Amino acid sequence: MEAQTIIAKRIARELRPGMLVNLGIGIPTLVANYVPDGLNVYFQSENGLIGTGPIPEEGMMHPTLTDAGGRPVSALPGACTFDSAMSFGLIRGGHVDMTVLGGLQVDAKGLLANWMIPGKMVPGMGGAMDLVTGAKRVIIAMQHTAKGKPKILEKCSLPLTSVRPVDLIVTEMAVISFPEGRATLLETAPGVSVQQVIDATEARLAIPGTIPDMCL
Amino acid sequence: MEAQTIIAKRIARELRPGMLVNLGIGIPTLVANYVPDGLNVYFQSENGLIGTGPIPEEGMMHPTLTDAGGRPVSALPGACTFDSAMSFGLIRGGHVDMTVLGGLQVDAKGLLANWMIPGKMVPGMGGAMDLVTGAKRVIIAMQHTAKGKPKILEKCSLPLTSVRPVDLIVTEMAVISFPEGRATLLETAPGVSVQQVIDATEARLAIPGTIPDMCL
Amino acid sequence: MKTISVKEAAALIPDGASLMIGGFMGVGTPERLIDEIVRQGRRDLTVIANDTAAPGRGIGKLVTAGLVRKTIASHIGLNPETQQQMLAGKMEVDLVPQGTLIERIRAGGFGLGGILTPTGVGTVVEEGKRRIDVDGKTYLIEIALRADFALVNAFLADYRGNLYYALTARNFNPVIAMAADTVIVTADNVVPVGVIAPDHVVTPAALIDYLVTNA
Amino acid sequence: MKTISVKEAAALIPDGASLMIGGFMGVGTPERLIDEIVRQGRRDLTVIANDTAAPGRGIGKLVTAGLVRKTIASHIGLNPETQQQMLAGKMEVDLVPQGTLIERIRAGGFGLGGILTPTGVGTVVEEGKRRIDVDGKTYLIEIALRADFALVNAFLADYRGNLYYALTARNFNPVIAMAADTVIVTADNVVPVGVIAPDHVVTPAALIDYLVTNA
Repeated sequence: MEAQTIIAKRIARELRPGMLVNLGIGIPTLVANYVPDGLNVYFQSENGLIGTGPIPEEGMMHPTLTDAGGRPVSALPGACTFDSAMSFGLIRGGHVDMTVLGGLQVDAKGLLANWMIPGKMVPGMGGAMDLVTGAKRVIIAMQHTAKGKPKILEKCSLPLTSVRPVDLIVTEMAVISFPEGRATLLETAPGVSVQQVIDATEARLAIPGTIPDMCL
Repeated sequence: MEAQTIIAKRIARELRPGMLVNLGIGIPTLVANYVPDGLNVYFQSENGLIGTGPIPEEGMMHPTLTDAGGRPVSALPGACTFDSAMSFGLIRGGHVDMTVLGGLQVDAKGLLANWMIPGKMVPGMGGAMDLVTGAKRVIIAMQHTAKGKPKILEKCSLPLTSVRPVDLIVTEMAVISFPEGRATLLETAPGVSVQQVIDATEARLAIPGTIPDMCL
Repeated sequence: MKTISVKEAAALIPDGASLMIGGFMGVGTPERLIDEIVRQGRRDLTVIANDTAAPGRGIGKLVTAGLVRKTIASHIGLNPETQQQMLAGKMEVDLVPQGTLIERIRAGGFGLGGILTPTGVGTVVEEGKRRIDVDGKTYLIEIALRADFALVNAFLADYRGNLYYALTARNFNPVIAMAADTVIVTADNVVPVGVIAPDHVVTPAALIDYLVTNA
Repeated sequence: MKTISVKEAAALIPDGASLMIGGFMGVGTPERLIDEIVRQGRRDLTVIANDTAAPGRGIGKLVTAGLVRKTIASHIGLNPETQQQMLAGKMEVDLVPQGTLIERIRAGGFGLGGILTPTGVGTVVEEGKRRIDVDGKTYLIEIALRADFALVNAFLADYRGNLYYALTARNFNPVIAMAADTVIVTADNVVPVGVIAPDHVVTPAALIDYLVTNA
């Protein structure tokens, strides 16, 4: 299975009925493809939509119905639209039950850096700072390493997105959470050993007695 | 002419095309009866309506269309409705071009007291504080005296509504404004002498050379 | 979102709870829910609302029944019973300018700590509050307000809980629906999903905890 | 409200003006007005908007034409030209979290001096700003933002200027329509008064200064 698929499928298992969920761009978007049958979740697009549906078929697109990247989407029955103040009221006010975002770095306490590389890439934080600060649950979907280098570090070298720690990291190798503010290995991907995760992680990981395989 | 009619008719002459106007309860409400023919003004009701129309005929009332006192009103073509946050954004944000409010006392600098008499009458300020603070132009519609005692005083004895001075007072005797922060007699009602106004006013009035009659 | 009978809905509310209640002089107030709370009886409620309506109407019924220990409102002038209970020391009343009240509730629901408003500067409203200058103008810092429950009335609710409000019955309703731990809705009409166009939904279904059935 | 041609509308905007512009990645941006501003040419504009779209689209056209001296936005990642001009020192860019940006604009339009937000606390966003504690939680004081002009796009405008927005083209439009000295609107469709139901009007006509004709 591709790394992205592993990550997206595993995160989809965190969805619960009635949740309001915000998916970032990149790998997080893929989570929508693995919603369990019959589970009603609300996907928010921060440009002003709850009830985002799949890309409409050719000829059925409308210029006023798009995702946060400006690409055409559809709306499911029961969808609703709103202005950007409401959209971020939902986000900052704790009404978004879960957000899934990409990450550049996460530190041993769960602090995230995901919005800039000084001097190189300055896209702006968009909604990321509000999402990490305000969503009830923050899940980071990312590859475990970048060009062979760990992305889960003792301390982030890049500017932080928020001082609020994330709740969960899901990579193609492992699931990591932060009970009592400490990075803790929860699950490994099928075929990945605990030692392989430790080797690919700079942050010191707490390792409980039992580490089950990811359920995909 | 009745005192209320004089006041309402004189204030109606302050209306200009396209203005957004908020009328308080009591005498101010009567201003709507004297809008010059063909003049398009927008009346806001702070419970969430622009385009308030007259009381609908029997059998045409709807429980969800009311004024700020909860009484049935109608809506004119082009009316719009909104929540209370928007309603007070219009008020506080300076989008209301003119508000007409009742007054208990106004002082020599134009400071208004109109929301409580300690120990006697504590109705709450409702929207008055926001209106006086935020509207572009504040006009006070009130009787010149109460039980023979002046209401335009050197200094208010009642709690102030705002530290922002009002722009104009219209009574059944006179029109008073506050150029350079000083109560100034602009007009007298037909048949009322300057001396009568001075006698009925505690605040020292600046008296320009010419005092025309109110145009009604 | 769960559907629930009006009896069950009222039973969710314990003595001492804080309630944000929609409505402006009773217009847009969840009247059936108010009636049931009065029927079941409660003690020491805190009511946060624009006003206390009038005796026999909306929030006025809670006041008459003596269920309210504290009211945070902008106007109580049309309910003499509220004023009597306040002057008799039976009810604490915190009077807040209407624009400040709705912004404080909005801040509570939108994850803001509060707002800076010019309203009330230099008046008795300022007492006990922090002032702050921005670009040479003075503002009061007015802090966010939340409640245990929001009691919301809508004109239309769809099966999932998407809400549409009619005319001046909108008022505080969509704002309080953001600002409470538990949101209970009564609707004048319950309609199938999709009847309310996406652009016309004012309160998204995801905010609603309980929709009271019309049975 | 006055009706005006797109040429006249663009001519209202002087060199050095600050413009709030509706749209999210170009969706809901008054494209005809942008095209005319580019055609007429302007210097040293300040643009306040969610993003700078992409080259050839919406605000991206102003960037490509070199008309923008300063941008206040939450995201410029999809317009490499904005990033190039920023890194080359040709354009000043102030990056603001999206939720903070929209609340600052709203505050400007709603007569608030600013808002207290937890977003950005402890990050580079905090630099130069006041912090304040409320009930033990730390917030940044983010101050109100206004502009000389709001350039708004609506799906429907009636003859008086009441506006209705479609789907995700709403975004920043109704908020900026409150926050500028002069509000100029382009509408996809101009319709008779009354076509937009009172509950569906999002921006009241009284806020609009100029409606661009479709001629």
